[in-house]
Amino acid sequence: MRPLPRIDPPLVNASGILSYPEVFAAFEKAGACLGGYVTKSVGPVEKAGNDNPVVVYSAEGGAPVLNSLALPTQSPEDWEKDLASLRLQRSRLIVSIYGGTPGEFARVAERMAPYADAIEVNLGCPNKVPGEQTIMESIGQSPAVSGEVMRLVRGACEKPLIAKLSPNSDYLAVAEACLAAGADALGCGNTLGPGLAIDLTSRKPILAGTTGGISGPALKPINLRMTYEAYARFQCPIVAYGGIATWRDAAEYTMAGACVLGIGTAFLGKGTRESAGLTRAIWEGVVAYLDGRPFPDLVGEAHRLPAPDLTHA
Amino acid sequence: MRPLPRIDPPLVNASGILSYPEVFAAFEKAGACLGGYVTKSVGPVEKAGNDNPVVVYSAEGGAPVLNSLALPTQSPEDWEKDLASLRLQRSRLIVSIYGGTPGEFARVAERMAPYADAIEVNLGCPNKVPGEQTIMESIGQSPAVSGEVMRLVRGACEKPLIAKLSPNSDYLAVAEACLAAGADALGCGNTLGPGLAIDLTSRKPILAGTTGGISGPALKPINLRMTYEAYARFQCPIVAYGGIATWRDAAEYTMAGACVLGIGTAFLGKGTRESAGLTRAIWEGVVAYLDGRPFPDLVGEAHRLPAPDLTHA
Amino acid sequence: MPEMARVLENRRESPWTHTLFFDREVKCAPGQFMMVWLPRLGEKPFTLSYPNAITVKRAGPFTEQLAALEPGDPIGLRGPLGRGYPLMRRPALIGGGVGIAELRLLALASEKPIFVLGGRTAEEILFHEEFRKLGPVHVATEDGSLGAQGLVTSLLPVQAPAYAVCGPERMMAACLDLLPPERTYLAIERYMKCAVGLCGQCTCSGWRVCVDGPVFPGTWVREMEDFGRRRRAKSGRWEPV
Amino acid sequence: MPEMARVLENRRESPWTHTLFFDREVKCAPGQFMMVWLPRLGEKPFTLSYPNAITVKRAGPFTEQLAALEPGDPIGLRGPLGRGYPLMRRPALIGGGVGIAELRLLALASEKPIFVLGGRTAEEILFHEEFRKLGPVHVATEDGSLGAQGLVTSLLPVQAPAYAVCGPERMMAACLDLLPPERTYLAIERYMKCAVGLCGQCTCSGWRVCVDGPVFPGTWVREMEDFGRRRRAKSGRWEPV
Ligand SMILES: Cc1cc2nc3c(=O)[nH]c(=O)nc-3n(C[C@H](O)[C@H](O)[C@H](O)COP(=O)(O)OP(=O)(O)OC[C@H]3O[C@@H](n4cnc5c(N)ncnc54)[C@H](O)[C@@H]3O)c2cc1C
Ligand SMILES: Cc1cc2nc3c(=O)[nH]c(=O)nc-3n(C[C@H](O)[C@H](O)[C@H](O)COP(=O)(O)OP(=O)(O)OC[C@H]3O[C@@H](n4cnc5c(N)ncnc54)[C@H](O)[C@@H]3O)c2cc1C
Ligand SMILES: Cc1cc2nc3c(=O)[nH]c(=O)nc-3n(C[C@H](O)[C@H](O)[C@H](O)COP(=O)(O)O)c2cc1C
Ligand SMILES: Cc1cc2nc3c(=O)[nH]c(=O)nc-3n(C[C@H](O)[C@H](O)[C@H](O)COP(=O)(O)O)c2cc1C
Ligand code: FES
Ligand code: FES
Repeated sequence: MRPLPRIDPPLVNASGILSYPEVFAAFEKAGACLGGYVTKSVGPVEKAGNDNPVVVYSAEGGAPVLNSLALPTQSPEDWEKDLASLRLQRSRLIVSIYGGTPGEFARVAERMAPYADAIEVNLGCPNKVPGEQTIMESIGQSPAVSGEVMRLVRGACEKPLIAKLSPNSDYLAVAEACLAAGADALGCGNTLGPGLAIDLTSRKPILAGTTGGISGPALKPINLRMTYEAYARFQCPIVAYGGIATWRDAAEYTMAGACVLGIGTAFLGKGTRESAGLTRAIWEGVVAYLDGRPFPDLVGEAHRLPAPDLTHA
Repeated sequence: MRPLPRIDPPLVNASGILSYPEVFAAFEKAGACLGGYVTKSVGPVEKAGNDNPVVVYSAEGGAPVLNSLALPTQSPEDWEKDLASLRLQRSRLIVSIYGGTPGEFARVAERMAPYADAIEVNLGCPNKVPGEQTIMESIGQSPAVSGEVMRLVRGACEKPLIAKLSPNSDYLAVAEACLAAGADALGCGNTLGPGLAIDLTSRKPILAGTTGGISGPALKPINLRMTYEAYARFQCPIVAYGGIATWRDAAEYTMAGACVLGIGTAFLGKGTRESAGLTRAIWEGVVAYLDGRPFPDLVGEAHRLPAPDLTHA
Repeated sequence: MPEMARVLENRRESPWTHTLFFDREVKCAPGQFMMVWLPRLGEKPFTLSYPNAITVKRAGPFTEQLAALEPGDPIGLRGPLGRGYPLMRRPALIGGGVGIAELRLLALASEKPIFVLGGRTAEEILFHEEFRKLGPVHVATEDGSLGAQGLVTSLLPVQAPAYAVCGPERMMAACLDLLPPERTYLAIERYMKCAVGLCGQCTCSGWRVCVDGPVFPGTWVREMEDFGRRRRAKSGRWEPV
Repeated sequence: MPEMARVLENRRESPWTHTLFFDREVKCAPGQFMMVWLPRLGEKPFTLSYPNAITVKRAGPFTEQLAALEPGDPIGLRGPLGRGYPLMRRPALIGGGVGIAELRLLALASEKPIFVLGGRTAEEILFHEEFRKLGPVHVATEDGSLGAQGLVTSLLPVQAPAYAVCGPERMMAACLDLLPPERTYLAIERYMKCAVGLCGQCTCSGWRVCVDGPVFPGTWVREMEDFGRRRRAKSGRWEPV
């Protein structure tokens, strides 16, 4: 197994959030406390994705956030140009990839590898353009196909590989197949569902893609459990995503087993400075919680601690 | 197919919420606008369920509600006594049942049928007592086992049967097997996940059962989609559950395909009078939205309407 | 979501009773309760006796663990929950056993209360000195070690514009027979699971004690056939009170 | 979540421009925008020109549909979104084309504004009469049908303590070259998807226009290499502005 690159502080953005190299550079310049940046998932051919609207959220917050971008991507050549011109000062770059077939995953990985400190393989996005035929919907459901994807990607590049799981699947079986095929870490995980929202005036689904993957606070207990179970089973490095918005969320995921924490929907509505402030608040909160211990000590702690002896009796 | 009993207004409580006959009678007396009441799931042998805590929720609301009661039940004999003494004035009684084996489902159904206007078969509860061996965790994942359960239950009782699906499964396949085996309606659906929550002080999972099924607003887009897909595929009667808290939620589920709407987590923190008020507000809102049309007109409307012609152009 | 607090002080009130102070003040109405959580050990209901304390009688494994807590120990709190007492003028506060502690915040909030307290022995008459500063205190103990010998009912009726009763259910039932129900409030205990009105576990004749109570008007309680008679055990099975 | 409103009035401002009034007032800062949704047709960004209206230039299929709406038609609104203009004293408001409409609320909120407006023809000089009541109005049209003949830049520089610029990107770039960036604010347009800062689609040199803008200080814009040059198309591919 290749170790993950050192991501310090162990915070990243989630794929599809911020998405582009120039946004990463702007975040770094604004003092964001992210030790790594993850690109939007790079696909094999240019694709525009779904028409607007692509997000549903409630202004009050807390409620599920639905998105159905359906993996828009510029061409791999255009991504190469973008990534070649990126100059991050301190942070690592993780390139997220997807494909329409296992072979396409490998070809995209091969092209992106020179620019990446690690490759994150997107094994399941519940969104698609209406009528589209794609294995992305079902790939994460099948340990065999996921394993095949990972085997080909492993053969095509030398960089550490993160297998990003879908919560909508028998993810432990998928994870096992991926780790056996050469994945170095697990991503726990992608969006949930998808879910539906219907508009009361037009009486039709709101999202142009009909349904949308669920992210944000509503997703947290699901991906937290995924992290917890994956750590218990595999003790491998885990990059966690899902509703991380406060240092408390970050601490929970860390104790469940994550060694890198991804922030996505929590940036909703926040400008660059406010977003950078959010990342700092999260990390400062975790550091205070660590109370002098090194961060890796906390990883998986919920599995190790005995029932607390509260009584001194 | 047997028609569902006339549930008018088409609102019920969700199983495991309110749970007991004397609570139903108190709700009816307080003027709750529920045309039917659903019992806690009745199991084959007395079981205490998980120790406290059995619920996690955030005081702010909106966030996922986790529960891990793990199907406590008094014995079928005790349930018989309870149900025999129940006198509802206007509302129907739906008895929810579960078992440890398909045969046990049938035996419980047979005993409960005399007291029930319909039987709801609980095909998947993600919660269990730590260490417990139960098919309830996995039954809803298997179309074959679910179909077998439904076949035996069908053989054991004449009452209309509602197959209550788990969102954590290939629910359309399960639904298909259940309808083929004699189910008359679908319940869409049970709780999601389960999810995890970790306490930052003891650094361990909060729930005594470790994980808990997710209900409330976080569940709504998932079960709404299940309702929408099930209606599109089967056009059968659907009882919907999941985050219904306002008339808007009820209207969305109805347009997705539900003909009966179940209310659960929305009662959180509400006394009997306030709960009764909530049911009235939901129904009055739906009636206003109907604007004179009969309720069945609205059922499945999101599938029938053409794209609105907004422009008169 | 339980929030963790720390124990500030464990004050022994009697051989069986401890007041646990914690480092958080709860904005509550007198008679409201908290779900108190000890990780891995359980979560159970206790009425606030101070804005930052509960008074616990050792009754089984969980309360034994509570009684053994020391300053600095973590304690999970969820609440305040339920409905408390209405504000009353010159009420008679009738308490039995640890139920006396559950009346403390009401005593402090009431105008000119009088007290009618009962217990097995003098040690069970909690907050006796404190209550004497607030109004007249009538006491009955079974062993005669304080006040009159006998049950608290032997001190009834007392004249008062309103009554609040808290204690063992059979004691409360006996009191209710002697009091005007339309001016009496009683705090009912039932086994609790969710404590927020979902599960139905805490039903008393269909009222969910966690959200409709724990404090109920006497007129409602009079109509509760289950009161003083039966309650649901953890599985839902009926058991006698 | 888009909220549905109804169209109250569709007011034709020019052969290409319509102001759509709806039955909901939005509490907004001048320069903030709404995502406007027509079910099944799309959802696109428009700046509020009134608290309850947007002014739309027909530019393609979506704006054609908007321009054809009639009173009573439903229209989905999400917002207000983004950051608007700071409050300015005696600003020069420099607008081109439909960008003039996007300055209307700022004009009303500003102390003693002056106006510098440009367009192809007189018909493109929106709100001309209304603005004249608020302060001096300088106009340039390409065909000379109103004011001076030429581009809006031909009217610059004008002396003012602060400047707000809204119009086609190349016009804004040309203006910025002639204005003091530290006292100038510009409203940038980019293709928008989420409009809440998540997807990165609307980046202009790394700033997300939907949350960091659409209004930016001139000093920032000066540093934006992409401004006036390139933007990301729906797939993320770069295209020239
Ligand atoms: C609203 C309410 C307020 C209360 N306030 C106080 C208080 O201020 N001080 C105090 O000492 N006690 C109070 N109690 C009672 C207290 O909750 C029980 O004494 C305690 O739970 C006993 O737990 P145990 O494990 O020590 O004993 P166990 O051996 O488990 O049981 C002893 C008794 O407590 C009851 N009990 C056990 N678990 C629960 C539960 N989850 N919910 C309700 N009852 C339970 C049992 O029915 C039994 O009668 C209150 C109960 C309720 C319902
Ligand atoms: C913050 C902001 C505020 C705006 N305010 C106004 C306004 O007040 N009045 C007005 O008339 N126009 C405004 N626009 C521009 C308006 O959104 C586009 O003209 C409109 O989306 C064109 O859509 P179409 O389908 O009619 O044309 P198309 O044929 O699709 O495109 C015409 C032009 O509009 C742009 N465009 C298309 N879709 C989008 C999108 N989703 N997001 C951004 N740009 C898009 C295209 O890049 C193209 O240049 C604003 C744009 C932004 C970003
Ligand atoms: C708008 C949006 C776009 C996303 N795009 C991608 C993507 O391209 N590739 C991917 O692997 N995950 C994508 N995701 C999933 C996120 O990376 C992340 O796994 C998920 O949102 C959970 O994290 P959060 O709750 O912090 O947002 C997207 C999520 C959102 C909300
Ligand atoms: C506390 C609690 C107990 C439940 N018990 C049961 C049960 O016994 N049987 C069952 O089929 N569903 C049970 N459920 C699931 C509900 O019936 C319902 O399907 C789910 O909560 C979604 O609806 P809601 O979001 O309105 O709560 C329970 C849910 C909760 C929150
Ligand atoms: S304890 Fe669950 S309803 Fe009262
Ligand atoms: S449109 Fe998505 S970040 Fe601005």
